[in-house]
Amino acid sequence: MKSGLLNDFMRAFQKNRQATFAAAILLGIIFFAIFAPVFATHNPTYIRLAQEQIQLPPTALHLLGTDNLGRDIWSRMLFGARISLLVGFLTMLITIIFGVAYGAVSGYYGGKLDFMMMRFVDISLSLPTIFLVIILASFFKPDFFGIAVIIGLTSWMRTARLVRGQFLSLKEEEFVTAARALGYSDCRIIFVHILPNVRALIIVNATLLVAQAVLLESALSFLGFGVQPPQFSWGSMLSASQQIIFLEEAPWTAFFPGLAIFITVLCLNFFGEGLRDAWDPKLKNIAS
Amino acid sequence: MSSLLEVRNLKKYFFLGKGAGKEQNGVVRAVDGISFTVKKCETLGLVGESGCGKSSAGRVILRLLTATAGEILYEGQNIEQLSHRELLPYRRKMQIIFQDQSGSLNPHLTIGNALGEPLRVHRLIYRKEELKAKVEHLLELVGLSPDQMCRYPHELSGGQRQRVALARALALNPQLIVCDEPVSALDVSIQAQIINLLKELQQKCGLTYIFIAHDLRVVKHISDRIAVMYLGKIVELSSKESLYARAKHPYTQALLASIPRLTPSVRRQPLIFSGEPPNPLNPPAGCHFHTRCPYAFARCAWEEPLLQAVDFDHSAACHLLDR
Amino acid sequence: MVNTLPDILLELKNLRTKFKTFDGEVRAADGIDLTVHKKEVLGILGESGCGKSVTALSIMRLIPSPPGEVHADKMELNGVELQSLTEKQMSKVRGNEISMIFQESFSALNPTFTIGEQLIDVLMLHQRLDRGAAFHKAIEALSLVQIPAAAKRLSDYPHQLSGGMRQRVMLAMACACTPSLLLADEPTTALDVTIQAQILELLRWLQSEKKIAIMLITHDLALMAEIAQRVAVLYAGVVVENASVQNLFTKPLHPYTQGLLASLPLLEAECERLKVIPGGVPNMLSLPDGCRFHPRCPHCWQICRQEEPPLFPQNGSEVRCWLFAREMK
Amino acid sequence: MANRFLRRFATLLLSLLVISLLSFTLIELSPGGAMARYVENPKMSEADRARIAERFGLDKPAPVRYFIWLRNTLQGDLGISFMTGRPVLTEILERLPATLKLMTVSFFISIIVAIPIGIYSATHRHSLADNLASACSFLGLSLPSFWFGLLLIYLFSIWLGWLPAGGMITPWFDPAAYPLLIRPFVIFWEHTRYLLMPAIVLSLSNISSWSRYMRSSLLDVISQNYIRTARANGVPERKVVYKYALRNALTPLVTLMGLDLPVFFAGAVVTEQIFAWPGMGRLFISAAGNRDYQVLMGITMITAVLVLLGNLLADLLYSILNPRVTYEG
Repeated sequence: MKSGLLNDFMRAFQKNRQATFAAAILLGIIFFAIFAPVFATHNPTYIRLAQEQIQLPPTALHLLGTDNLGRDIWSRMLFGARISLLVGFLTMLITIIFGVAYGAVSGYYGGKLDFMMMRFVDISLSLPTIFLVIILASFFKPDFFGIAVIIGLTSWMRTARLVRGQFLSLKEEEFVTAARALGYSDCRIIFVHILPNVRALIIVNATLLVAQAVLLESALSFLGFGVQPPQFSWGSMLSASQQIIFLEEAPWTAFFPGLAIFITVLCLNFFGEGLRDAWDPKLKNIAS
Repeated sequence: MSSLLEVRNLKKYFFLGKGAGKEQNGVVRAVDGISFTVKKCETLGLVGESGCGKSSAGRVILRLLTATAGEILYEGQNIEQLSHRELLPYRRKMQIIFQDQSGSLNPHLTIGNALGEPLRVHRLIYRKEELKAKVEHLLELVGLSPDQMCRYPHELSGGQRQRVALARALALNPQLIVCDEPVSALDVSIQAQIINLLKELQQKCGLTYIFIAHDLRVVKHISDRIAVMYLGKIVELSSKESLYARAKHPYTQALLASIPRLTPSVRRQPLIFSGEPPNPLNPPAGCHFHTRCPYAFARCAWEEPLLQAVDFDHSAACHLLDR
Repeated sequence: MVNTLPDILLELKNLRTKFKTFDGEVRAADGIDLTVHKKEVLGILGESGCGKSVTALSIMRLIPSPPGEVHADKMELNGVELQSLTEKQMSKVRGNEISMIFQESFSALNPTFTIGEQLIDVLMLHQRLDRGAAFHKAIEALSLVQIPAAAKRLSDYPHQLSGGMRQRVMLAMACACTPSLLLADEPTTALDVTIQAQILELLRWLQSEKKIAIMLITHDLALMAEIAQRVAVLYAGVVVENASVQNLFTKPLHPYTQGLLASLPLLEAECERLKVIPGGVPNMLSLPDGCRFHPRCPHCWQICRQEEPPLFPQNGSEVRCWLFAREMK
Repeated sequence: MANRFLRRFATLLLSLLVISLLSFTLIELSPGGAMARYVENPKMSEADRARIAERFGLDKPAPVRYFIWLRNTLQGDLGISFMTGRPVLTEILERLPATLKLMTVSFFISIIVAIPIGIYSATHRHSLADNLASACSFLGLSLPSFWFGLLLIYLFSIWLGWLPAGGMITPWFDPAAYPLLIRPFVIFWEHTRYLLMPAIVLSLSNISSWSRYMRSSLLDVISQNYIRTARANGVPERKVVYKYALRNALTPLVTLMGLDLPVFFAGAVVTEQIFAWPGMGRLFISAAGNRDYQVLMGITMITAVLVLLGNLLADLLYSILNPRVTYEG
């Protein structure tokens, strides 16, 4: 990013107050996740099964109350944030790396190769991601890293398609033809000439991917196929509330982790939207 | 003057649709067996209406598109068959500039980088200062000031961008430049600047141009010889003077008659054809032009006319010439 | 002056059209005065960004707002002030009394409706015809613009037609109700020369036979010579010269007009170098002080840098240049 | 056209084959493979496992088993469930209607809500309602559906006690107990009160994304040149939006709906789990919990068939809406 473009971008981004606000909240959440041990009031995995310890409503001692096993919800939320965010970020990385590479090759070379590669994407896209993820998760019983890999490997298709579309149209641009006339190698054209023009789109897509990954991971953990104890994420904290009885007796056990997911995803979406508007209003329809 | 480039029976077909059974979806014969030579330091104009294949021809010659058939001889060497690696030295000798000056420069590269890159990639210059000096020299050559170096393409005007594109083409010291409608997207007052610049550079650097355009005024001004294309074929090939004074092919005559004149008092009676250019997917048999030609006779509908010499350095493809 | 003639069709006084953009306010039209007489062809000549299309869209009241804003001291069509009409009244004027055709014939027709549907819609709207009558009128309209086998073409979609045909269809839609004024925005620019000649012929015919006044907007000088009776030359949002076509081509007054004419390669004569107007079209965000043309002008003197010239009358023409103020004194 | 759909159908079959191969391989590659359910069971001896493997034909090499599975599937036999010992197809067909009921209702709710919101937002850009709609759609896209479901259950079932927390119908519900006159209403309400919350939860993300898409798509179309032409020809604004623009704006939405189908199914899985809706998704979850691979394979295949048929339908609709579809696909 060169200074001229960066300035334009920052100017546009700062005009968007929602996005700036969202970015600030996100930074706050990340800060709390990193320094979880500092802010935690209890051991997040310590179980107290005495009747007067479980399902306590929020008090000064237990800021957000305790869950059905007597664990402190506030402390669990802090540590759960680490897993939730980490999975989101890792998934995004995997998706972007794989999706961009796949899309770039398919779009740049075109022809029969592109046809075959895109058929495969179409086929993969016609299966609900959650099916594959659940099948894999139920057989492999992965840790959080495994979850990230599984989600990443089942959600790169849209990114690939997006990047491919951009490559397909950009390679027809005359600056690419000029680059070929100047005898540049394919590798150079892809990375130096085309990729920077897709960069904005990829970054926006990456932000939205983190949001989607956080949502998917929490849904998976909620259903019991995500991270397994003793590891836990925001999603798995809600898991017990599937039983109506727990929801009835202690709604706060479900309320706070869900709220955390909601706010994080919301901020990520606003942030991504802000990036998109700041970079190029023309991208509006295609980056999701 | 010796010939620099010779094109023999060059063809470029586009197959529509994808997957199996391509042919049934149709073939566009964008370039359908054209032959010509370009001499050193001359300008060959390539004119025709949109879709006549002039742009494709330009790109096939530079091997930016793969030819369906034919030979491209550059200084006697057939470059059609060369591999990617073998082609590299020829890439330096032949360059292209485009119509759309905003699309022909990478929006993410500064002018300095865009001009320096070819030199670095071809390992012509390694040292930083030397590179900078060379880029400055290139900018001056096309009439831009060296402080434009750190600018991005979107910060320049259309005319300036076209100058940069030209400078980039010149970076590798080419002999041949294909100019694909280089001025048609520019404002009238800027067009003249670029045309003058092209002429100046031709003399200064000993360049050879293939000048693709649809504007017959501009082509007349800049070219030495002109090839007129219609639906993938050359219908007339001639020196400029001869073509504008004594056009032989009815299509050329029509083109010339269609140019609006600059004299309002003379209301010309233009030679207007009722028809439109035929669908390139399904061109008429025989002479492609016979459906619009006012002089067409029976033979035109079934026999394709061949390019034949009518004068010194003037040939045309029309059956009328036999009558 | 010309304004006093009785057959004034459109009178435009001090048109100012502004656009609010991210980088500031762009005054695309900055005080444009125009008069169109009945049955004449007025050419509007100018380079990209000089405000010629904006002027036409402002008259049609088709400038999107925001970001656009249109003000004029006077914008009268047949004595009716267009700015005072409600949106509903205005949509009756459009297509009926003024209509407009555009350069991009491909994107200017709706791709999901047949041209018949689009044409019949316009006819039913303005002429209160029933479907059957509108259908026959549509065929008539298409034959009017010399489309062969008009009845068959009605069921075609725009993408099935060639560029020239689409431009004819647009003309048919615009002229179906025989408006008194047709705004033609670069109608032939995207077309091939041979087709261009056909469309020009058609426009000429519409003007002479159907008595439709045409305001032809173009950057192509030669086109003006072909068809226009009077020409207004626009530069950076203002009219710099207003002249009959004869005067414009034989004795151009404004240095800009002179420069434009000189920079065209001639078919009739040979020359090694073309004459050139130095520099480029000014950025509309930061216009030069004084005369807008002065940085490129070979005759620039002190006052040109400081004060913007008004339009000076000169031999039946009008010209916005201080050179002619001297001659007046 | 017919040719095009024949081709599409062939691709559909090919896709199904690839999907089956893919999911089979996935399960095969995972630890324990098809026998995963029994591998971790300490009470079982090696001999027990071997016997089970033999009974289900799991002792044969994987490729052979795939072909056996394929042959059986083509004959309509999806195998036997490990959990219940009943044929997988029977299990699925028992559950499928519930899922389809939920999804259909939710689909129509989404369309009925999303499209008008999108149209209103686009035609009243930056109005209060538009901003509100856009904010709501953002919230909707970010809301975890399971959490939203739990909130609804807490609010309407536990706190207010208005709606049942889960299930599809009261087991002892007997319409015959009500007078004939009000019976249809009673039946309708009985179904509605169970359906309401799950359908709303499932519709949420669709409404959010479709209304936003509709808005931007319509805005996109309205800025096109052909809309300007329609206005220039005097077509009134209402007609411009509802006749000329809407059809073009709906076309990409149809494609989006087709593409969203897998997401829709995924949403159904979660929703069914929250509201104890006795559908295919719930079966899938319990099968996954028990690693009942025959059922998992079966449901995956059935879903794939439904999704692909849905895409085919979207494609058909698309080509009806858009006359420019040619043979590319």
